[in-house]
Amino acid sequence: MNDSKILRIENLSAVYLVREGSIKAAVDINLDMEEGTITAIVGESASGKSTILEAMTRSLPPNGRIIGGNVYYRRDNGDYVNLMEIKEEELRKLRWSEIALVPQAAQNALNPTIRIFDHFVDTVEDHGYNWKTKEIWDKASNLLDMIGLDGNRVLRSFPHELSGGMRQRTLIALSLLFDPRILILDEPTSALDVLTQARLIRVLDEIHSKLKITMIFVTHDLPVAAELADYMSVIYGGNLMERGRTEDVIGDPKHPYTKALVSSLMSVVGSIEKIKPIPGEPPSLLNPPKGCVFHPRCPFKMDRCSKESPPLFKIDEDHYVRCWLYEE
Amino acid sequence: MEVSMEKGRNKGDSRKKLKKVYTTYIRPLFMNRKSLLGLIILTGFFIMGIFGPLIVPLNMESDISKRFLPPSKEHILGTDYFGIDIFAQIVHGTWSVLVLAFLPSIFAILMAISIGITAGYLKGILGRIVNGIIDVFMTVPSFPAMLLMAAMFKSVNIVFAAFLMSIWMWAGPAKMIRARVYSIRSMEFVEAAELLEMPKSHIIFKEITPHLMPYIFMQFVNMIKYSVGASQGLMFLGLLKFNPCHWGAMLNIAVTQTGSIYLPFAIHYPLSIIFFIVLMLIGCTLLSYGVEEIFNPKLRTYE
Amino acid sequence: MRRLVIVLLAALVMAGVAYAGEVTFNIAASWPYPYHGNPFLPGGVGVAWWLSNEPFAYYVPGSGEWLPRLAEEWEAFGNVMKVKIRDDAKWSNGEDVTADDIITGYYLTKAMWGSWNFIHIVGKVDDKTVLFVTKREMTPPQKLRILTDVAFSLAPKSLYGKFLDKAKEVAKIRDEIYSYTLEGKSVPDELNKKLSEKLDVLGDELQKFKPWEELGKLVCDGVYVPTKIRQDVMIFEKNPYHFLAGTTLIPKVIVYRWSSNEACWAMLMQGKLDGNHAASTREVAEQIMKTNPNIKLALPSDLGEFVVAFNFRKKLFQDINLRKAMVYALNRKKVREICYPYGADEDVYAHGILKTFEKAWLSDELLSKLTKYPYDPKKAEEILKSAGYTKGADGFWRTPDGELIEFKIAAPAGSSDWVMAAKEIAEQYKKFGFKAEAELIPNEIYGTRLRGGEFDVAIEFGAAWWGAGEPWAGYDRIYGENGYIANVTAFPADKNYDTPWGPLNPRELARELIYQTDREKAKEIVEKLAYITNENLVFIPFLEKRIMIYHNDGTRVTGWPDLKSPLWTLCPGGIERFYVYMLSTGQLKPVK
Amino acid sequence: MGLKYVLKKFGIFILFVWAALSLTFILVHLMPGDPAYVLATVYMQQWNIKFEEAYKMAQESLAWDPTKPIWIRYVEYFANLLKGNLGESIVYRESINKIVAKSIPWTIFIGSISLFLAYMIGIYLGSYAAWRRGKASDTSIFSLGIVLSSFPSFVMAVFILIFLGVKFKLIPLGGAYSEWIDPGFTPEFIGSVLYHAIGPVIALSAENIAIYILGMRNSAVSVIQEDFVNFAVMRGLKNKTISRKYVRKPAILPLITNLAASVGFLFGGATLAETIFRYPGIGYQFGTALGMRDYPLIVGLFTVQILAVLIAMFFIELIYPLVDPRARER
Repeated sequence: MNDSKILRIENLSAVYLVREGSIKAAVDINLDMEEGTITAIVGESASGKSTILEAMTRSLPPNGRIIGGNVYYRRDNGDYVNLMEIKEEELRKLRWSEIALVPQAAQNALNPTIRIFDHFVDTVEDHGYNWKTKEIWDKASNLLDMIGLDGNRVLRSFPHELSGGMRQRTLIALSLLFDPRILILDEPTSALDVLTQARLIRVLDEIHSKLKITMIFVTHDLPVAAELADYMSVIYGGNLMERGRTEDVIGDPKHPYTKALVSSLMSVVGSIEKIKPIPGEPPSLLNPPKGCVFHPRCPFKMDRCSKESPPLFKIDEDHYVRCWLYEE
Repeated sequence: MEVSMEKGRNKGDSRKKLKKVYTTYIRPLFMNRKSLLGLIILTGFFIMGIFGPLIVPLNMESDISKRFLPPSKEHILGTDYFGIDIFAQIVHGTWSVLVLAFLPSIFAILMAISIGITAGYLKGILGRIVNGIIDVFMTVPSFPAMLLMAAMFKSVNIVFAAFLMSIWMWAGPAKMIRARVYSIRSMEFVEAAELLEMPKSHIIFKEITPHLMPYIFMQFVNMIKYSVGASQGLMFLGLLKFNPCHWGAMLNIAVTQTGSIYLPFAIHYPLSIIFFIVLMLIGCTLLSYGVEEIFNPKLRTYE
Repeated sequence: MRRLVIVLLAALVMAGVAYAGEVTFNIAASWPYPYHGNPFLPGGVGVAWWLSNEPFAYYVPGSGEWLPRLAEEWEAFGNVMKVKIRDDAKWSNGEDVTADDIITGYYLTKAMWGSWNFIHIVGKVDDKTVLFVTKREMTPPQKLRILTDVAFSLAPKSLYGKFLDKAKEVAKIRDEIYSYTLEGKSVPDELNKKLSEKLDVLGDELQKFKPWEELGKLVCDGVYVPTKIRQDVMIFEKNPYHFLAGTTLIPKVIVYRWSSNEACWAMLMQGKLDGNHAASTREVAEQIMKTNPNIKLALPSDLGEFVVAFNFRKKLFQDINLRKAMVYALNRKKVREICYPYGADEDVYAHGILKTFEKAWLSDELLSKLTKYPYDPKKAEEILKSAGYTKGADGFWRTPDGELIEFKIAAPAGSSDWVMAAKEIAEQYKKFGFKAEAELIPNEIYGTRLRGGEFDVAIEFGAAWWGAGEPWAGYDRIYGENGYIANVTAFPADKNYDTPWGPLNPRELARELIYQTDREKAKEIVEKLAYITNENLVFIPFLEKRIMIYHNDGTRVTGWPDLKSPLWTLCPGGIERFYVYMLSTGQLKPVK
Repeated sequence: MGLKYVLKKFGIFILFVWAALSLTFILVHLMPGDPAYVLATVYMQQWNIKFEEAYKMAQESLAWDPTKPIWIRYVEYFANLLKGNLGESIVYRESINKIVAKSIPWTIFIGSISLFLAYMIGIYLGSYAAWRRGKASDTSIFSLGIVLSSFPSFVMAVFILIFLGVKFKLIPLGGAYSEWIDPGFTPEFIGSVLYHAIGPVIALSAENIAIYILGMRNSAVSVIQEDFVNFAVMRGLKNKTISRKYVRKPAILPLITNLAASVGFLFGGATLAETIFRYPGIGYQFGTALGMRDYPLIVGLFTVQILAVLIAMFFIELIYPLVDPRARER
């Protein structure tokens, strides 16, 4: 196997249990990434893209269940660990020190009853670093300064005293505390005004170029993805539809859904929400259409599409598509 | 033709409404383990209270030869000091226990709803005042207050006693309801209704109240639990009109008068009374927590 | 943290280990708290009444024998009685008990409580001798009153002297009022007014005086004086100056609060009490003696009977037919078996003579004259029917003018035996067809409620011969104008009733009986009163009470008299007297 | 949180005192019960005088004259209260202040202990149950809570008295400390006091424990689903830290506001528990006063209970901002 991959996700499937049944939010996802690259996972909201992140880090909410699949992560020493199988305690140690996941709902991701600084302190202590308070403070405030916040002020304040954008960035600063090898961001730019978005993107870019961190982020904002990512994966209805180098996916999209997305991308507005690229509604994940989840909306629909769901076809170096059109 | 269609639609609507009520309020009660168990227990007591006396005959004529018989076929829970069947007495007391549990709760919940909604709906100083009144009633320790009032009246009939109790039970729930009303009225549909200048009555009863139902129900169940306990206490202290079959009074006789609790061979007497008191309270508690789980999604468990 | 826990545990253990100090004698009783120590204030001095005060003598009804206490000797001739106080009688502060103290006590009790109306003059012969002069020739009950009442040692002059003058004024007014009533004249209102004014003044002054709070002690002449008073326990220590201090072997008496009978049962089982008379069911009694083998049970007559007393203020109960029906409809034996199994049956007559003394006072000839009231529902129904009562469809009786017969049976909530009696009687009457219901009233206001006439029928002591052991006590209670039952039932006692001996007035008979010194003549009067009582059903007696005296022999103390001994009859109406006698004479001694 | 805040809260506190006391006043004085009657009957028995005279005297010594217009009595009531005078007991002829002074320390003693116990145990078990949600331990703790909360405190008290006291002789049957020990700062005394407190404390805490277990469980369960807990997990924090700092701490907040309520609740329980254990606290006095229909005493003690609740509320409002930063503005 190719040792340059730092993370390999194989046939990962996860569901949410609700009274009405189970929401199939991630269906047999295959994904891997090179060390030091940036991967973007794009898709409409509620297409299950965040689920992939939570599933691969085993941090699904109480009603989330992982059906199957493996996630191999390569330690510095080169050997792989399966995140799905290692013990809780092992995983806990890995979290944040090596793999950091910044959640989407940054608004309430901070404990309202303690100061920002305490968040840093807890994290440091529980990961067994015996840094002095002074050290922690300096490191923290530097990080905050780096992402354009007044470190000393923020550290002293309580979450409810910060604006949404500030909290979001505080989280990112917090995530860089131990210079993790993989940084996972869930919708880092959502819920931010355009200016902050721009700054945040710049910041992420800087961080990446400075620290050479492997980054995975989820967004419904195609331009952002295009701007930052080296690789891109397109999610639709809980399925991974297409993945490949950003330039390939944007430049020469293969999957009908991606095509539609990209073509609409040419229009001024960037967000997928704002435009209806294709007629029809996104599928319900509770009981998804049989066969290919996209077929009800697919212009190139064939009758087999409604029967069996296509596998992921490799059409080029690191370029895969889940569509019967590309079956040799 | 036209008219009949109208009718048809209305019928359909009402049926839909009923169905909606069923699916949103009734069915969940059966789905949730706790509330279901609670319901079963309480319904059991109701059946016992209503039909029990018809099935289980009660002969209050004392018969010393039968004193303190242990549980047996003809005396399921044995007999008491007077040689009277304990189970029969408990069955015949059930109704008065239930009445003393539900009557106060009904009075109290009515007060709570009316005052709570008013407080939540009134704007400005008036609302403040009503709210203040609620807070004041909340600060008065309720059980001592009940004791005090019960002591002030020589012998109170059951309805009046229920009323006295309810005075000290409505405030807390009213507070909750008020808070709910507050949050609901800021929702779009209410604001819309207000913009459309619909009559207040419509807004309150058609728009707001339906959304209160779960909370009202929750509060109501809690009240029942409270008044079961309180009435037992009042009865035990002999502050309510003496009724030899009310469980509180029975316990008083068992413990204080005949000292059966000191007699190893008679322990079934006080214990079986206590068992029923506690069982009923457990029923209430389960139901109230079940209901809370149902209407507070955060408390749902996913098995 | 751990150390703290250890310390606490240690402390608990220390507290847990049994008390290994000097021997104590433990009983249960009640007293007002916060304690004031002034017998003339509401609540009085509580259990200290008998423990800390000496009457001139004790009288043992069972044997008719006198046990001298404060008095060395006494002689009565005509309407004079001379009482010589022991030379070594001292107050707990070391001062002598003098004639002046006795006289102070006399005036204060007379002023405040209206006692001693029959005494005309009290005189002091010398420091240790007092003369009592009555208006007429002194009757046995009066002698008994004077000799056995603690009133005279309640108020040491050193403490209460300051109230003496005012007390004398009030006493004087009371005398005037009494003389009017003696002559059967109505008392002028201004006199009553004057009385209440003066009383008011004296009362206010007295109420300000709280010796226990001001002096931190009581000055009294009893064997034991209170040294520590708490809400839950009262501790008495031997009065070193008492004339029997030498023979008293037990230095301390601990009195626990008698909060309820079942609290006493619990304490008995725990072996905490040496003497107690909490009535209980047979089962509980046996259980107590089983869990604590040292405990024995003595059952002397309480010189009192349990009755269902009618409220003659209510029209319903003024009809003799209803009252008769109520007797026949009541299975009294069963009531006894349920509420007081250790009592003696009174299930035939209602003549107001205690079962134990029935033979002694009533001839068979009279008994044959009296109507018998056995349990007989049939008869009850006949009586009602013939009197125009009707039974409704609901199974309940209606009066001739058609009202439902409905009444509450009052009982003090704290007295389990009476509560059960009320419950049982209610059930029996319900079964018969009277809409009866038990009504529990807090003990503390029971008596006052009844005197206030706020009840239908009530469980009470009917004839009670406490202290005397003679019928006059009972009939005075039933018919005398200050008799408790007379006040409760409001039975029209001051009018004539037909008897084989012609029309007779029970109130006068009762008074006559009190003044009657000749036993044979007394018997005749008693028979007349018995007849009136039985035929007119002032109340329905259902048992003669036997006090259940649990006594703990061998845990802390020993030396109780055997169960037959007449000494036990000291207990009725003041059981502490019995304890005090046993302790001060050294008969009750620590177990070696 | 400045002086201004404190003053504001204090103002509200005073307002509440006034309102709550007026409420009780109205209730008591509009009720049919006539204290003068009770006192009169007492006098009648004591001094054996005619009822009318006794009644007259009673009214005078009580200053409770039904013929007096109610607002005058109202003014007098508050005038006395301002002088710190709760009036005089009919039966004891004793200033109620004294009685309260004698009894309230005991109630505060056992009350605070049992409240503290209930709070600690309840909080701990509740959050633990929430943490191990749906597991066996959760179910058992929850059921424990349900059962405990279904035991009326007086039933509990009777149970403890019979089994711990009579059957196993583990605890004393009543009183506040052994009769042969004198109050004082000696180990014997303290030990004895603690020893005698066991029964009442258990009886009092049981129901509160249940309330806090169930309350805390619910509160914690909803906190656990907050993003910041999830995020703490993602940050790889130890469970200990999370349960302590990220679950228990925030989950306690809503319960702190309940404390005042449970103070009131405590008095209710105390009346029964103290009566059963003959514990010389305010509940016992209240119980006996009720029994003797000693109206001034009843009202006086009730007033004290209300004040206690209000004071508790006042202090909780003062300290709350210290624990919940979000409450600091305003």
